[in-house]
Amino acid sequence: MRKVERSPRSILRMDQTELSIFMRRYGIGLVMLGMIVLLAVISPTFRKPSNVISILLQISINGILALGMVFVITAGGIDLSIGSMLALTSVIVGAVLNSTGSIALACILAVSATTFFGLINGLLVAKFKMFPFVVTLATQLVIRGVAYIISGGYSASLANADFKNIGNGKVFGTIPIPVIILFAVAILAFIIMHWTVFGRYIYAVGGNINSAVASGVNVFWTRTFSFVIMGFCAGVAGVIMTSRISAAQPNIGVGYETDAIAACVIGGTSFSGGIATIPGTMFGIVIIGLIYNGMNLVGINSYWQTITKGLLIIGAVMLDMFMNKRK
Amino acid sequence: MRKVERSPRSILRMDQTELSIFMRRYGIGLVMLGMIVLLAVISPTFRKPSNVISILLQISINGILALGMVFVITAGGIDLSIGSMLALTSVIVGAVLNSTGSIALACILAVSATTFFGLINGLLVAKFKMFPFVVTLATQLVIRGVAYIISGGYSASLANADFKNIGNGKVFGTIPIPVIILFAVAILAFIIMHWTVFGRYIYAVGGNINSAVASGVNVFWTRTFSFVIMGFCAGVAGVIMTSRISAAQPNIGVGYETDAIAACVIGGTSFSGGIATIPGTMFGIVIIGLIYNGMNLVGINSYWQTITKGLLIIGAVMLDMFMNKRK
Amino acid sequence: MEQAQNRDIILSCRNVSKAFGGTQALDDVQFDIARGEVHALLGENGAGKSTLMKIIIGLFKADKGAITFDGKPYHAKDPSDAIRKGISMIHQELNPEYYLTIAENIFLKREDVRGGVFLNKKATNRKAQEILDHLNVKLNAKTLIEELTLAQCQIIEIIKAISFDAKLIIMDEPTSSLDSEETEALFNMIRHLKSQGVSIVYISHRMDEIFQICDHVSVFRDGRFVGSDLIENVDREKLIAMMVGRKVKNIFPKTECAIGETVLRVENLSGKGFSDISFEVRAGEILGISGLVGSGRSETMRALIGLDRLESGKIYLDGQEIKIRSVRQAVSQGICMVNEDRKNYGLCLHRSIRENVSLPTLRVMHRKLLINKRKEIKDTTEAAQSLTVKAGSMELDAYSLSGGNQQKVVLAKWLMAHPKVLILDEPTRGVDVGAKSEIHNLMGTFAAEGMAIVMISSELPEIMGISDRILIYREGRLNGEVSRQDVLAGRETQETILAREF
Amino acid sequence: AEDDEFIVGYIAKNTVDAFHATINNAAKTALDALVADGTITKWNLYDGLTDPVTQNNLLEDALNMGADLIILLPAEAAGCAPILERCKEENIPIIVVNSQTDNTAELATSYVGSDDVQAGEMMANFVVEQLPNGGGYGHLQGIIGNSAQIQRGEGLHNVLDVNDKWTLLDGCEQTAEWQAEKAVKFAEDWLAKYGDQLNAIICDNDDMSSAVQAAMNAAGRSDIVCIGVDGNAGPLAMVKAGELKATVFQDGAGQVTTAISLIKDIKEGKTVEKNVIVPFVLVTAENVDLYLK
Ligand SMILES: Nc1ncnc2c1ncn2[C@@H]1O[C@H](COP(=O)(O)OP(=O)(O)OP(=O)(O)O)[C@@H](O)[C@H]1O
Ligand SMILES: Nc1ncnc2c1ncn2[C@@H]1O[C@H](COP(=O)(O)OP(=O)(O)OP(=O)(O)O)[C@@H](O)[C@H]1O
Ligand SMILES: [Mg+2]
Ligand SMILES: [Mg+2]
Repeated sequence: MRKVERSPRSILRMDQTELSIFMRRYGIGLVMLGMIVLLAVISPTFRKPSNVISILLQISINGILALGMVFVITAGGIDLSIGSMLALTSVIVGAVLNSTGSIALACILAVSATTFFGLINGLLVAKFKMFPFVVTLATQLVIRGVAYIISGGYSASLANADFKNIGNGKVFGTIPIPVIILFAVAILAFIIMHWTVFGRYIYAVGGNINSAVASGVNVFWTRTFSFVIMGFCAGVAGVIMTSRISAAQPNIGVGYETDAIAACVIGGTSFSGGIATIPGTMFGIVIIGLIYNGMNLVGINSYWQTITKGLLIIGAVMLDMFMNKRK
Repeated sequence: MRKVERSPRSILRMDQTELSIFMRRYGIGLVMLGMIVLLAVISPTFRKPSNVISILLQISINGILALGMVFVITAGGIDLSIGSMLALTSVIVGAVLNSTGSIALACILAVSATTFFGLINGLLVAKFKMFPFVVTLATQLVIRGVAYIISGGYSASLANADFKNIGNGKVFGTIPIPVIILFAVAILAFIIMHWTVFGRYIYAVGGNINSAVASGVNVFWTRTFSFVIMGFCAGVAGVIMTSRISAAQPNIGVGYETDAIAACVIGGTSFSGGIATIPGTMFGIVIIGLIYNGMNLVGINSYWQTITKGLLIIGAVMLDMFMNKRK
Repeated sequence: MEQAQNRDIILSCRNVSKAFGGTQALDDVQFDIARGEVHALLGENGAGKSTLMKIIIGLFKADKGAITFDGKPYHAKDPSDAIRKGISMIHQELNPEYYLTIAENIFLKREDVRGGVFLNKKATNRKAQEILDHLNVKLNAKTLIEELTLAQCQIIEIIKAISFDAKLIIMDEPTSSLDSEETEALFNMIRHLKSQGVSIVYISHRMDEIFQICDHVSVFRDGRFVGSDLIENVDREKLIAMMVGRKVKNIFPKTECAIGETVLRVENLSGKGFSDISFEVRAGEILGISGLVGSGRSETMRALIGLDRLESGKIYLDGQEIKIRSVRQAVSQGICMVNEDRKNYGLCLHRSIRENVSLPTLRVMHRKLLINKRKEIKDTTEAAQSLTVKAGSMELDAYSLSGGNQQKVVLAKWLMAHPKVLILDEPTRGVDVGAKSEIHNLMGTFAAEGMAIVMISSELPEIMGISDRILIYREGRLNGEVSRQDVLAGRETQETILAREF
Repeated sequence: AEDDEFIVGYIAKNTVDAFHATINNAAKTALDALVADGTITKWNLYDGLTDPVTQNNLLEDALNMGADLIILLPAEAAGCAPILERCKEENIPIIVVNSQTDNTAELATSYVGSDDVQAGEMMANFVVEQLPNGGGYGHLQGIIGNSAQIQRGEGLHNVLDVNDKWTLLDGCEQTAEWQAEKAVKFAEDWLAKYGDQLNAIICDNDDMSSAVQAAMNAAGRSDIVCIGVDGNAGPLAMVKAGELKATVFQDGAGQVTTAISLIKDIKEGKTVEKNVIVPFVLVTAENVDLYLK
């Protein structure tokens, strides 16, 4: 058995199997490149640096959510409660910021709260072996309810300029802070998923839970932690979102799980668990961003936008499938 | 070896295994009875015949959806597109009724349209082996888009009195027509699921798809048809819904999949497929109806209603799990 | 080898080829089987036996080649097509519908119907019960498959395949989870079928069975047809030579080595399916555990390593009492187990060989947070090589390997852990003779290094060939112990051991 | 209800939008006062979840619980019409608040609300005043099919379609479903595409307009005029801080309090005014203090 090399330079020298493994993992990247080229050709605006920045800014919230989601799905779960977690973050940030004025405290409390609910999701799934879909369908309601109760149903405006900066500020005058956060989360996710023992356990648990148990993997904590990571990511995304809209609202975030899940799936994450890559997920995130941006630039009517997005999700998954001849 | 009897009278004479199988299939019925007794004790309004009728009326739409959903889930799928299908039915009925005045034509066309989209869902799932969650997440968008395009985004009032009768009329002056339709669909579903060869194949495909293939079951058509049935049910539910609100609206139906899925799950349908009963599903439907009705009768604040609903879903599933000691 | 003359050929495969990606699973193979014949198909793991059978049954499509059945050109679109045309198959990997009853499983797709669509459950149950009773299987047709044991599931699969009234039945390792009594029952069924002119393709890695039941034998090697002959014309050695392409002298090689101190001692273990089990195993010793399927051997070991719940009993490692609550604790104390059920408890089929092999030892090998990938690749590759896993790359999914090679991957992952005590549950189930003796050799090597080995096996010759001591299980309790001296001296034979298992 | 009881069923549109939270809270105060002074025995709140079918169902619950009068905040103009018919059947008075159903004029005991067409016109007029030279604008809609979305759009087009100086930029009329974050995404894409050609963004509510304005300000384009309807706390604070030029205040609390003040007369069988219009108010830096709580 030979050593399998993965450095980019060696792609051309790969043999059949290696190439097919590579394509299977990262083939969707080609779809992304294709979309970028296509858009760049048909829309001059698309090529503007400012547009590139704004795409990145737009994908940052969904991107962070998708990066959390990929852990959950890979470990064999699904989390439908993230939309509610965004709302919870928002109202907690609002309540704490408006009463204490401390940004750090507000963010820490908010992220802790979503992480806590992630833990609850995880415990219900891992301890009681309930279906993740059902658990998070239910906790989604609970979390949303808590958000309403905290806020009393009202939205609060957040006048704190420093806080606004989290979502709207720029580093070096060009790169928005949310984009920096997205990349930081992505790098962290990459390291955890691909380089650590925990990441390997995530794959093992999602791939075959019995085999993982019999191999001495702590399945309980691995599953639980995947939800905790999701909760944490939802908190971070929620802080950015709250800052971007400069308001604490209990009714935001509805439907955000859809795009996060779509990004994972387009990026080659298998719904049955055990198969995913962080770069693939990033490609999926960018593709979703390109769909939205591209349709706005090309000026597609909003009814058709909805339809196009649906068709593109199916198309991307199918293309990915044909490219890999995956069953 | 004795014959296993299932008539209620024989429950007391069942041996251990038979009892456990019975409990496993219908134990959730006890939960339902418990809720009914509890509500009857604490709320005098609950005991009124008119309230009973109105609970039945309220569950009819969700009930028909859940009865379709149970086929899909048992065959190992899930359908998130039913909310959009309701909207599609509504606008098609509106368009046809307002232009031709023919109720029959309107209903037939609308139900055909959702059945057709059910077929599309089924083909994508069965033919291309795509994940049902992803497929219907995508077609949901497409169907909603089509509904908007047909309606141009406007809602239309439907003045046709005969049509209104479908959702609001009563048989013998007491039983609402939607309730009659619900029971008809339930009986049909019961026969298909428990008495026909096709129903057996649904269980087989959801239980172990490889085994079904190896036994020569036409897995392709079985899976496809489960979605077709769902599409049909969504169409029927959509017609009732349109009639009840006497309006064609492209924006209705959002989130209706949640309650339908919840009803199935509470009713003991396994998310991994292969396990479900129609009576169980009906119990689930009634339980969901009782949750809504009960909370309104008891006067629970609507934020707490959301939370309670979430907790009750988790509770019901857990109770069902403990009762059956199912893994 | 010469072809036997004048056979009434019912199925004939000519020049069939099939490739999966880079692997040529079948390369221009021939295969003929006559009417009323029990035809053994032999070959090492990955030789392509199951692949050819799956082509015949319609699960795979051949790349090229022609098949004739009953004198007519034959092609099956899918299994139901094959069944219609008169061919049914018992699959190598168990495939029941867990949530259906026995009757429903047997008659899936052949239900009794009224009016074309409505199930006649009574008739189906009655027919199923008749079949069960007729075959002397003591089960209620209305029992859910979920409640059956592995062996019972396998029996139902066999019954199902037989009940199709097929002209040709393919049996792909039907006895891999059956004990000798059940195997004998299967052979009776086979003899009965044969008398009715039914042809049977019989695939097995158990040589004894081949000589017991088969009339004719064909051998594949590396996807190629090697030869075919009447069973009378061949002997064990010749067949093995054909399969592996060389001579294997001793099929159960035993490395003699010094036996040291007691490593593991258990006292009065009880749990679901076993009770009051006490034994000890020493460094350098191979302790064989024999018993009928379902006698509780696996259950004991599963509980011992923390996979199932242990109700009571004490475990001593190197003289010290230890508590094991999870597999993780067992592994970190140096007790590892190769599970008998590799598909469910052995492998993540959709992850690479490398990841599968390194999984149990990751935490220990890479003490830091991050995985040292270079070390991982090196170690896993070495482990795989030492077991001669046949794979194009360590990065391939475990899914793409043949059954036997998958078993080697499972072994590799536990050998990497260098445990003090290695428990092997049916380590050579579905493994070809060549690999079998490699595995036995390795067990010897590890024993020589001072490892204590516990091996459960349902194959008596194997157990008797390589164990230093043999424990005999009967209905969840120990029923005697046999030493190697007794076996070598002929004081104990297969018969005497079996007698204590019933 | 029993003869000596008088029960009010209050069917809210929802309890989650900030605007409706304000209305519901004002309703609570007013209705609790009526309970306290003995005009009514009790009242129940039903959450319509912004779904006409649910509201229809809730009416049945309310009737079962003995409601003698219904207050309805309809989720949909067409879909909620049957509620009024049902009340007519049961001979129970119904006050429609905030937005009309298709049959409000014939069947409602009274309607108290505002005219959303007027709101659309006010927004358009404000933009025309602020930027007399005209330019290009975009329009971010609510969920398609909501009566507020339809009527505000109608008012907007009434003014701007006949104004030669203003053009709706191609592709710039999209639904952000009342959601701020979605609105911002559209606005940023439009800005990238049209740059200086984009001068104003009109939104169907001010959750969207305030978030869009914040994004435009962050992009260095505070000259773009963003305006929306409602007068929620956040946008008002931004007006106060000078970050948002204006918002159109809809006096939801005023609407519902007015409606509740009619209950006494209805109970006593007096005729009440059929149509009470509470006007919209343009809130700018000058008058914002009046509306800030
Ligand atoms: N679905 C598949 N995808 C890829 N390769 C496969 C597939 N099925 C079989 N193979 C490969 O084809 C070859 C033949 O496998 P097959 O299962 O026919 O072997 P076998 O003779 O039945 O072995 P065993 O005795 O271990 O069951 C092996 O190299 C195997 O890895
Ligand atoms: N994965 C499984 N699925 C279903 N039944 C199983 C499984 N594993 C074990 N069993 C059954 O549980 C019972 C307990 O037997 P256990 O496996 O301990 O027996 P054993 O003596 O080890 O026999 P075997 O030869 O099957 O390993 C057996 O009847 C066995 O068939
Ligand atoms: Mg095989
Ligand atoms: Mg065993």
